[in-house]
Amino acid sequence: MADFDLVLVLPATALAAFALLTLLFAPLFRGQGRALGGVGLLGIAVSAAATARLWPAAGAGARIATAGGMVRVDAFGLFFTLVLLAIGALTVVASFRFLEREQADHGEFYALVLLALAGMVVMVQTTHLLMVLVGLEVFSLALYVLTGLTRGRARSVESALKYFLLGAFSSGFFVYGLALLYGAAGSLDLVRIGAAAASDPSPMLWIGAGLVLVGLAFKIGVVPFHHWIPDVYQGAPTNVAAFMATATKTAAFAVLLRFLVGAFGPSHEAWAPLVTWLSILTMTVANLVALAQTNVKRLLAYSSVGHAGYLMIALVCRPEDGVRAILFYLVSYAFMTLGAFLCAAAVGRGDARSEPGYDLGSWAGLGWRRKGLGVAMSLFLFSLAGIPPTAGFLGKYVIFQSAMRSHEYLLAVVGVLNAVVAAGYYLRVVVAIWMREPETEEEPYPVPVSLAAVLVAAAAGVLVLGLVPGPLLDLLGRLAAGLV
Amino acid sequence: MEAIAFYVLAVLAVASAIVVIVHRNPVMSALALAVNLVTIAGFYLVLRAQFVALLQVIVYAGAILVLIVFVIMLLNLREELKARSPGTFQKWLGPILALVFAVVLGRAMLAHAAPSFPAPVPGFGTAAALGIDLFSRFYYPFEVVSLLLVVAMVGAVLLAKRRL
Amino acid sequence: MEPRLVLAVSAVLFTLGVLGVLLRRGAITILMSVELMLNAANLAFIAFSRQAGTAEGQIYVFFVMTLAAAEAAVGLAIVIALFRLKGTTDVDEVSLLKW
Amino acid sequence: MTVSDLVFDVIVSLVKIGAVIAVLFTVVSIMTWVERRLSGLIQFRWGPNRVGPLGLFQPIADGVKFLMKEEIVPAEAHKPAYVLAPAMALVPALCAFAVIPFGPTVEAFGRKVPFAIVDIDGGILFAFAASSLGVFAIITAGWASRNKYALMGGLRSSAQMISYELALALSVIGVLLVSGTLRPMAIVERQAGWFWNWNAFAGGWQILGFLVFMIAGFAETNRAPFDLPEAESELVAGYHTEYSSMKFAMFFMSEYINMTTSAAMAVTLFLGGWQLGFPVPFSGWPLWALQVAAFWAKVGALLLFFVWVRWTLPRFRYDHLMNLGWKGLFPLSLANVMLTAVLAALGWVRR
Repeated sequence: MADFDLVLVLPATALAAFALLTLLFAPLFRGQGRALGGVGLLGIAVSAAATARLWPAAGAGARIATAGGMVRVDAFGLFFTLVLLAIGALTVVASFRFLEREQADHGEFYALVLLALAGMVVMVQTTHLLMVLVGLEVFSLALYVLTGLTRGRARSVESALKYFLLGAFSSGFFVYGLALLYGAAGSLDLVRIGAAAASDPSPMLWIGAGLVLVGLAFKIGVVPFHHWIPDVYQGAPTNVAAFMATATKTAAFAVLLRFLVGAFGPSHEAWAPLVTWLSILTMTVANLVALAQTNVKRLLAYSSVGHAGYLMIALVCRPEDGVRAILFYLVSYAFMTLGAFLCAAAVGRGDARSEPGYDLGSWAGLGWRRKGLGVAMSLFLFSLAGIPPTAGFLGKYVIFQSAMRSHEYLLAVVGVLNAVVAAGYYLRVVVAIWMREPETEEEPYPVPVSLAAVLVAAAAGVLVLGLVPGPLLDLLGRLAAGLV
Repeated sequence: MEAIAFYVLAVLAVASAIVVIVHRNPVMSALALAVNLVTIAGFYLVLRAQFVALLQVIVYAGAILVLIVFVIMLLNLREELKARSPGTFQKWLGPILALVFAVVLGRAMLAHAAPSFPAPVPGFGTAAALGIDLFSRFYYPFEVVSLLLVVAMVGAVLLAKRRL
Repeated sequence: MEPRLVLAVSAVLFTLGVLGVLLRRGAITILMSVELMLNAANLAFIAFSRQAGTAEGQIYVFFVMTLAAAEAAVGLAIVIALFRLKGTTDVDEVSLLKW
Repeated sequence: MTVSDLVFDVIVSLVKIGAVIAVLFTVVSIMTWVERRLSGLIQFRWGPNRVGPLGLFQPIADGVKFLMKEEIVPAEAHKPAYVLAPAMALVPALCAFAVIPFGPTVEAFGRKVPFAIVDIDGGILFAFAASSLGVFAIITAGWASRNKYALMGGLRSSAQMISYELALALSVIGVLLVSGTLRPMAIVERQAGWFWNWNAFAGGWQILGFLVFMIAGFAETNRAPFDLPEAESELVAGYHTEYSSMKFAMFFMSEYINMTTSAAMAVTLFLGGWQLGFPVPFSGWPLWALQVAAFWAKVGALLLFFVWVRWTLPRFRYDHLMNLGWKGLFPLSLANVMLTAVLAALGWVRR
């Protein structure tokens, strides 16, 4: 273990250690989940500090391999780590009161969120597919469990089962893909795989890569593999859905970038048409189906599938533009989607049988009764629809711009058309919030302080990225180099 | 000798796998899976990966499958009443696509296979060889995989324990 | 004994596993079919490991086994939780799962 | 490898397999007699004393009875599984013994012949692998009988065996740590010399491991005080309620064989295997014979201990049993692993 350096792996290790601490304290704080949430938050802070400490070296372009080549510390991975940690911190804080309301105030929730984050961090800070597999499974298993966290509610457990069965199925593909890649390249290191793809691309290598992509596409929710997303996001507790929708997609896109743009970058022509069509299919199907949704959670789920489609546009573009576009879009997507789901969490009330409050009808006139919430939700929806001056607008702009620069005109046109269609269903919710008469006399829930703070933070993120995107875009431009 | 063992194993493995996916009764499926797992261990033995073969029996047959069978019996699952409800995709398109996939996959893999296995390196497949590799090159994933077990443990308790 | 035969068996087992997932309705049977898929992958790993003469492929198998065990534990826990609520594990009886 | 080598190997293996199976079945039949005589002694009864002197021919009479009895297959039973289950119990029980060395490796006809059916690298794991398959027989039997007592017995039994297998396997890790090998023959060879060199004593300081192994061994073999799966008062006869005649006999035999195997494992791992425990001034075949005898004597002593415990201690309650396994033995064996690792790191263990 000569090459082992704890400092370099501290971001993931700190998360794991604090997750275990949370578990250790769980019996002492039965029924006071918030205390454990505090421990979890501390863990995320420590991990973020450890990441920040590595940043100066890696930010200067260093690419450090450690732990037998299993961990790669570079600016790309560290950036993703920070994004994931931010999502995690917001989720944890937002869950303090929400879990109490859902009567699922188990301290283990925070441990599982931390473990999931640890898995994702492991996954983005490596160029070895074995680590990707392990990280992927850690967070997937944690999410299966979190989906079924409100285990007294049939919908929650059913969606957990669906998520699990499809997830296990897709990981079967992923593992088989790894076996083929190992057979073809003699290693699971992306550097070696990339070399094999460039020098002697056998059919087995392609099929292996394809199977790995199926596994990743499932996690992201690309269209033929998106079946689970609406049901699972709707069935899962809303805070978990928020976490899933943002963190999973972020982590999976990091791997997708390293895999496709990094290792298989030289053979761009081979996979670009496939990704192009998948992207078109994903955007179009998701946005058309979303038009018919009346449940806000389901609507947001389809919206997240649609956004995966936009992100895939940039995957086909030239890496120097595309990677930057994807990274920027992911950050803004994280803020707006997290915010939108958490607004839904503030309104919805899940009881044992059904989930009232997620139906569009119960949002009618909400803006006049809970003004702050109405404004926040409208902001997030505007951003999701891509209306200036929000982050969502700039994100889409950067993506379409990179498509134009790479001469991917078809994708750009389809993307813009889709954005127009999508604006329809987002605005429908906004209309309901402000312009319709309330259907019930029932007073909506008060918004707890912790949740309000998270919403303010997310809204600030959306606005800041929309108004002053320059610094971040400059920074991201430098991360595109050296994915593997 | 090895060739005979191999053919017997191949037939057994495929046959038991078919029983797993067609038998209506989950218990019989599970027992067929047990046979399948043991034949896979047999393959490992023939391929000289002795240590993995033993692990296969202990972990898969001895732990995972026992757990599955245990749950089947705990829930007292009976036979599935009818075949899967007829969605055209599931019933016809799925199998056809799977067949096409199998042919493509098989061809690609066969094209890549060496004509014969090289003579095994001394120490190949022993616990010592694996242990040295595992703890010199793969110690970090080995540590991370323990998180997987923690998640599984916490998750199983959280979901299945009668009273939390 | 030739490598191609081992790989052929692996491919067949994998396909059977996929078919099992597509055709069966019992949650546990689907889980067992996924185990078939993972086993097929393991067999391929071992075959390639033998072909290369190194222990690397066998180590991957070690990890896949751990993964399978963890997956089975969580999956069965979900199945039990669902059975408590609905009294069935039949995928078709679960409204969300009519795929 | 020449043809003559192959022929020699095959013949030697067959002889060893035959000998071991013969010995095992003899031990089983003797044990049925010993068990009842000893229980009689403990409970101030006579035990069987009619067939032959001291009732010594009782096992034969029992055997004849088993063969003559009518086979009953319950009408509702799942026939193939019901018929297969007893065989599934017996075969792994016999297999597990294959790796246990019952004597040293000797020179015969110019070749090295180990006194073990096979002498392989991962032998210890093999024994565990084989014994872990035994659970299926019990589950299958319980399920196939379509009888609620049998099903309950099967469920309990499998839960118990899975739980205790953990402690059992972990308790062995200490021995593996000090031995540095998974080959049973090598583990035994390391315990040469005086008996304090045995792993349970100064050879490895594995007394805690030995204790856990023995207790878990009782549970693994479903013996009292852990015989809940067949607790007559609540479950009739557990998983084999519906079994009769030869099929019952096979379960019965496999239980005794499992008991013998776990005693033999304990002897091999902790009590010096075939080592005498003291130096003797001669070598050659008299030594081998003595060593083989020493092995069986140790196994016999442990078997007597098994019987003694069964008739002395009352049965555990089910939740107590699970608690003991998970909260008692499992942490203990973990502690043992850590302790041993520390001892090994400090160099206090003879390597």
